[in-house]
Amino acid sequence: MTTLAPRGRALLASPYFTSLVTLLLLLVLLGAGGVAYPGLLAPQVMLNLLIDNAFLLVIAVGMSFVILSGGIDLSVGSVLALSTMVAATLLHKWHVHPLLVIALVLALGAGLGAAMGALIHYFRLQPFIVTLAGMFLARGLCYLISINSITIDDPLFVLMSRTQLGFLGGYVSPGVVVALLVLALAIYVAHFTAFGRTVYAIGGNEQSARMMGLPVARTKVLIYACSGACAALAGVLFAFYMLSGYGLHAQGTELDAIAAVVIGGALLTGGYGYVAGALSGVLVLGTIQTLIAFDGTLSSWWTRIVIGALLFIFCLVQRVLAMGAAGRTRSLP
Amino acid sequence: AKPLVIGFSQVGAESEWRTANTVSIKDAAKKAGVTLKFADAQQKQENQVKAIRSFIAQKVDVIAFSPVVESGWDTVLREAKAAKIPVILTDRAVSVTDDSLYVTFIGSDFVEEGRRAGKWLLEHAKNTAPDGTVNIVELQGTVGSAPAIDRKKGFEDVIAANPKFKVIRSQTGDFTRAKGKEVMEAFLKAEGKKINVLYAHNDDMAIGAIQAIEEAGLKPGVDITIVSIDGVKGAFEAMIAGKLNVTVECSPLLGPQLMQIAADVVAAKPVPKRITTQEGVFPAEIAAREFPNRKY
Amino acid sequence: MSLSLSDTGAAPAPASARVSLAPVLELRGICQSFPGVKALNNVALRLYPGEVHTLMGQNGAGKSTLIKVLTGVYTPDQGQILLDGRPIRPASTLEAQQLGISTVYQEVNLCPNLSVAENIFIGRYPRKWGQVDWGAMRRQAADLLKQLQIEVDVTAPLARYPLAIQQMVAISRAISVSARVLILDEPTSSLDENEVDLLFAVLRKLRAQGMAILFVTHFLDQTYAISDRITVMRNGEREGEYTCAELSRLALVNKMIGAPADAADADIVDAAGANGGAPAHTGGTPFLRARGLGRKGALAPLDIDLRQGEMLGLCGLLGSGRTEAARLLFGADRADSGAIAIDGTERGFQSPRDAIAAGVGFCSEDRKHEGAILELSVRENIVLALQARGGLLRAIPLQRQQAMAREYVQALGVKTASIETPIGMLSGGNQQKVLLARWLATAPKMLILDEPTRGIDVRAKQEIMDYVAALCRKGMAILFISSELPEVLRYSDRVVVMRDRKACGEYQRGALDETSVLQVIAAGEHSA
Amino acid sequence: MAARGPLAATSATSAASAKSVTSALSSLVAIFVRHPLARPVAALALLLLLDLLLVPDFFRLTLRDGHLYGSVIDIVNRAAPLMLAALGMTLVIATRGIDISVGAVVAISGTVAAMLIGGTLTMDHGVPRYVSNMPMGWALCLAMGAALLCGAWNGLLVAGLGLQPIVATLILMVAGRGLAQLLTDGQIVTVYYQPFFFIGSGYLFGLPFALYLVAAVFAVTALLMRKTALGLFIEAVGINPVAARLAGVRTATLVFFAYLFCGACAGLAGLMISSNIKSADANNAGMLLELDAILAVTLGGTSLAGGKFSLLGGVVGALIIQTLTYTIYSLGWPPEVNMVLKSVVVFLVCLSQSPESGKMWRRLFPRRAQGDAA
Ligand SMILES: Nc1ncnc2c1ncn2[C@@H]1O[C@H](COP(=O)(O)OP(=O)(O)OP(=O)(O)O)[C@@H](O)[C@H]1O
Ligand SMILES: Nc1ncnc2c1ncn2[C@@H]1O[C@H](COP(=O)(O)OP(=O)(O)OP(=O)(O)O)[C@@H](O)[C@H]1O
Ligand SMILES: [Mg+2]
Ligand SMILES: [Mg+2]
Repeated sequence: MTTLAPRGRALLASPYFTSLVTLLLLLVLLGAGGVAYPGLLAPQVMLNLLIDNAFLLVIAVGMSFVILSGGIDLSVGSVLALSTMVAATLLHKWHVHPLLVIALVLALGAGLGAAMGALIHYFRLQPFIVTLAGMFLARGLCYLISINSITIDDPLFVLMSRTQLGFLGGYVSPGVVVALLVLALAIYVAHFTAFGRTVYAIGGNEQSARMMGLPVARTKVLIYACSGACAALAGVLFAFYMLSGYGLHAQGTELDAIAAVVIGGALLTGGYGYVAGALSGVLVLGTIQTLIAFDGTLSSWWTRIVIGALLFIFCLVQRVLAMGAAGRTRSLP
Repeated sequence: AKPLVIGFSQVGAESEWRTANTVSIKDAAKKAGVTLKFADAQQKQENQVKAIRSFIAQKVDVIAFSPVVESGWDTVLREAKAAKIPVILTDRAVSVTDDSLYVTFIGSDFVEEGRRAGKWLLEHAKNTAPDGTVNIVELQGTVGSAPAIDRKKGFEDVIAANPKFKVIRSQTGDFTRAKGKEVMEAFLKAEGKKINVLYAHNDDMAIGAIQAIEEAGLKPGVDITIVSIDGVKGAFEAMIAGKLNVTVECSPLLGPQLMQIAADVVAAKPVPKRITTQEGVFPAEIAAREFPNRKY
Repeated sequence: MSLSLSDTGAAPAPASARVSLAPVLELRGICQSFPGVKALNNVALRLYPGEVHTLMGQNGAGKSTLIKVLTGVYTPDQGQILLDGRPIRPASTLEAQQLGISTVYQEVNLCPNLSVAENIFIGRYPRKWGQVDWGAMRRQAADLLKQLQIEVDVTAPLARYPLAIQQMVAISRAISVSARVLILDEPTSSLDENEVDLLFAVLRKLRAQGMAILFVTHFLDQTYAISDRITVMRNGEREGEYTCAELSRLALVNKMIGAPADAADADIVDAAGANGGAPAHTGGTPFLRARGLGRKGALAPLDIDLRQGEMLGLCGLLGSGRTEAARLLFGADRADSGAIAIDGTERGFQSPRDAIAAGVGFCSEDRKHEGAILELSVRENIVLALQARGGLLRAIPLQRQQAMAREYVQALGVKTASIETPIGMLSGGNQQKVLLARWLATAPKMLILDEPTRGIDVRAKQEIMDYVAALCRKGMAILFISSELPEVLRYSDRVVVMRDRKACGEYQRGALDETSVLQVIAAGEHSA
Repeated sequence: MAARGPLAATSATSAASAKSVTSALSSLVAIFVRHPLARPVAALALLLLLDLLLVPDFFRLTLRDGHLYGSVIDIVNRAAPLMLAALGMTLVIATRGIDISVGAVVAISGTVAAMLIGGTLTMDHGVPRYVSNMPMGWALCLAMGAALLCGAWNGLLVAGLGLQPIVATLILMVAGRGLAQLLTDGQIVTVYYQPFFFIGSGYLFGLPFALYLVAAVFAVTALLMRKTALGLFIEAVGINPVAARLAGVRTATLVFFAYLFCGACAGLAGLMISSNIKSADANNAGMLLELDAILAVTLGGTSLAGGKFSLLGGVVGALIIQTLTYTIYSLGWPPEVNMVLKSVVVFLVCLSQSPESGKMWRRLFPRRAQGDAA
């Protein structure tokens, strides 16, 4: 069992393997869906999966770092909403240049994240609570700005919203490109930079990381700043996507992001998993939703039940396969 | 002929009202022989956009949806237009730059509902308390949601006409009974007997508040006049028991109308841009008579 | 009592001819207190370049605390740290490292999820174009470990390897830094002699290069084998500083325990002394009989018999499979072949609970991860196993818990502020004693002791082993694993030698001595 | 220090005794300050003090129809479900877990109870008449059974299958509310059966009955922790599961029961909520209760990393949250500021509990701290 792993040995094979299993299961899921609902495997439907979840992917990438370091960030959904709100207000009311707006919003997200990171590290507060309060704060600030939704009509944003980049017989939105770039950058950072490796070390054992002389304080603050910046960037993508700022945007997205990262093979206790897993996790969640939309006969409650059931089956198969793999290589409880 | 295929994206199942709305649409589709693709968005706009994209990919004949929010629909509606799929809005409007992105909007007008509630109150007060000041407490819906904003606005517009009407407390009850009761308790403790009128943005909050009023030893509907919106069954029961004074109807039964319009749109018949549902105001006096007719 | 000495803060000049320079590192009047404990009181220390300086003292004397103060883990209440004569105040281990102080702490502080190579190089990667050069890192790590004759897959996660290997990795990490001061806090506590020799060879090389090395150990042999000077600590104070030559073993022990020069019995220092004199047990049905117990990739099928009142030693080199055998016997890992019989009836141990129910106890070698429950008090740690066996509902009354805890604290000489102190606040050796107490409290019929005296000071070690031997004579069966070969040979009635994860010979007491064991291991065959 | 003034003046002997009194007092104060519950309780006291100043008649209690009536009663009454949820959550958190399905379980148990007790309003010649479906005892048992089933399911996923607690309970969080809605067809089930209302809004000896329920659950749990080894085992499992298992603790069983208990608490909370509003709202009942429960547990000083826990802390945390909510309602501020206010208070309470902030304070104002010490 993950939380009760003896000697840490059981986990050995699992992270790498879990990621593979996720990918495999995703393909199975899509295959089964394709058989059941013709048209599901159409190229544009697959690309829609990316278009619709680009913002979630960006958030999940930021969340990956947080989770890899053994923390959690519940504020991402509301930071996203806050950035759409701030962007919309700046554009609509103050007519600030859109590029400046984007820069400001990113700085705001990173700043909020860094502040939470600093609280978590320097005051030894629990990430869950700090980011939960951060979630209330960001959402609350949205309402203070305005309780209405604000339309964005800035030409650049509209352009980004309308542009369709041809790809594989379909098209993707600029948001997808941004999200994939962010993912690629994150993979590089996680595996080839000192910062990335320190994140893993902190997740493995924070005290050890400190004793080994790693810059724990700086890294932890940076991790949450990154997550905040990713949430803000996701907000920008969301603004491209929706062309509006609204305090009720992206409610519950933090759970989606956490679920995506965990399904992608990361351990919430930190230290194990891959940033790339975020993509597979996001795609799994997106596929489940697409399947349900294609089915089109489920009532609201059946939708929930089916999502829950699919999640369960997914986790179950993942777990059983991973357990089998771990059993083959090393000892288990 | 091939049956008509409608893709419908519902907000969610957050209230009885919404459920009644869903049932009405499903039933009407069945009756009209329409194939309905139903998608529940669980209160998230991004889910609705996803659903609409998947409807476009599935090449449905008509797309209909109750938008979670007003803004943010330009892009996806443009895609629908490019795919030559007509779009019908139900229940809530959208604000888009280009009106041709949707064919028509069927639904109630939240601001109007607020106004009606206000008007009824002004009339009522004329008879019962012709000259005293009227202290109103307000139970708002979820902060930021369209019905909450509009119902507040409509109501305020109307009562502004009479300076004796004052909203002394206004707090959100999240459209739920539990919250409505909790907030009302606090109002009662803070303002006590000063409260003359309760205006609740939906029936559920009003029902919760009625319990709080009773527990405080006051008589709901008598000591405190209660005005609410929606007209669900529970509200009628409360009115029959004399605990609620009036409910402004906000009809969820849009199904038959939607199917009719969808058929017209596909048949290229002209349809009006705005179709307001027929809605009434039900004061307590006619509740018992009206009760057997209620469907939700 | 030694106030006058430490008050001056001046240590006697280094005796070794090689070290005549100014000290690299000097501590003056260091005080450090924790709630309820004054861990360090006015301690001074001098460390010269090109020397190995050993810090000795009983468990809880304050050695580790001194090292933590020195490396920025704690900020001292009072006192000065001078590096090259300039006062420094490292606020973190990172700063200490940047100042050229490289440390291996008592508890292995590495990241279990990272690969072996990364654990050595994290924080100072070999780089190519500004990015981590994984290939170079792997090669360098493998080279480094080869120096210490450890052949492990450096790309495998650290958690896969037993504690001893982790210890070696930590040492490799520390010595691969080109630091000026190297601090090793009980690095040899879980190493066997072979490894210790290799480590010492490396240390000598570093010493020749002028590195200043501060070394903590409880092994007298090791102290005399490597150190130039010794600082003795007692009860948080510096007892004195001596050159190796001027201090006999006996005198050293006496200084540590604070007894007059002739008090200690010579037995303590004489590691090869006679055993307790109990007759070897033979005949009768064994209490435990394991046949063909094995697990793929961990242990080749193994037969073990253990009688009541018998102490069976397992010896072998690092990774020879002793711990694996113990874990299988206890049900901590599941065996995939073989059978275990207790008192003649077959028992399948699916989990530790089964073993405990059958009267078996197991004191693990990895106290940080598998033993101590750091935030629980000494009392709670002691009663845990007994309570778990008794079941949830039959709670041991508090009075009895306290009485029991007090009894063992006294019997094993645990140095703790009170029995309600969280065990994490105890020194390493004292934690080990508490864990031993946990199992003794269950009054088991059979006890598996995997490196039970790890990190325990010389005197306490003898006391504990005598205590255990006495229990054994009273009828307890004991499986004894230790990397300290003399200890195993001295106390065991029978010895099983292991190599390459299988047993390669079984000998009665007296049939073996150290050299012959090493020969057996080298030969890898049954020679008897 | 406070005791110094009046006592010291009298005579030499009394000065000596005063000294001992002072030292005894200051050591008492020290014990109190160091007690893990001191800070949460202080935070609660501070909030109440604010209320005393800002909200008129806040502490006024009146006797009405033989029961106490007033803001404070409202707060504890309203906090009752949250306190229950926090009690369950405390144990789950102590085992290093988390349960985010609490809200869904609340919806399920409330719905089951309401549907089974149910009752419909029928019009007999214009006279309303209430009919109930099933004996209430049975209905309540079945509702609790459903909640226990939910808890067992979570426990099975976490302890049996080894899924990570947050995903394992996410499954029920998503599906559970759906199940409740499925039962009711998305409608709010109104209950017309007087005895049922007693659970959530009845009064016993002048106090809300819900409070007695919470007190009973608390007492039983606390007693279990005291009189059995449960507390020791749970903490051991939370701090170091590997070591606990090697010491012979049934880790998996323990974790399973923690989730079961959490399910039961949530179920009871669900009964309370649905009884209080005389209906079951599958759509909204217990919405976000899990977050509040987790918040309550942490505000009470229990670490989410598992291990040491305080049952009373969770209760105090729940009271802090409810007092804060109530304060916001009573102050008459617009709902838009609610969340910002809540977040600020949470930040402040957390900061006040962090030992680091004490150090930082001393570093910032070293003079004053020294003066205090002297
Ligand atoms: N963090 C802490 N909190 C409270 N007391 C502590 C803490 N660390 C150490 N101590 C106490 O300080 C004293 C010295 O401990 P230290 O770890 O330095 O001993 P040591 O000489 O290294 O012993 P050992 O040989 O057993 O490792 C002990 O009594 C211990 O209980
Ligand atoms: N020198 C080594 N080279 C490679 N692997 C090793 C070495 N030493 C130990 N191992 C690892 O140790 C495992 C066996 O460890 P086990 O803990 O059973 O040995 P042990 O005899 O108890 O050693 P220790 O004295 O270190 O506890 C093997 O599976 C192997 O992975
Ligand atoms: Mg030590
Ligand atoms: Mg071993």
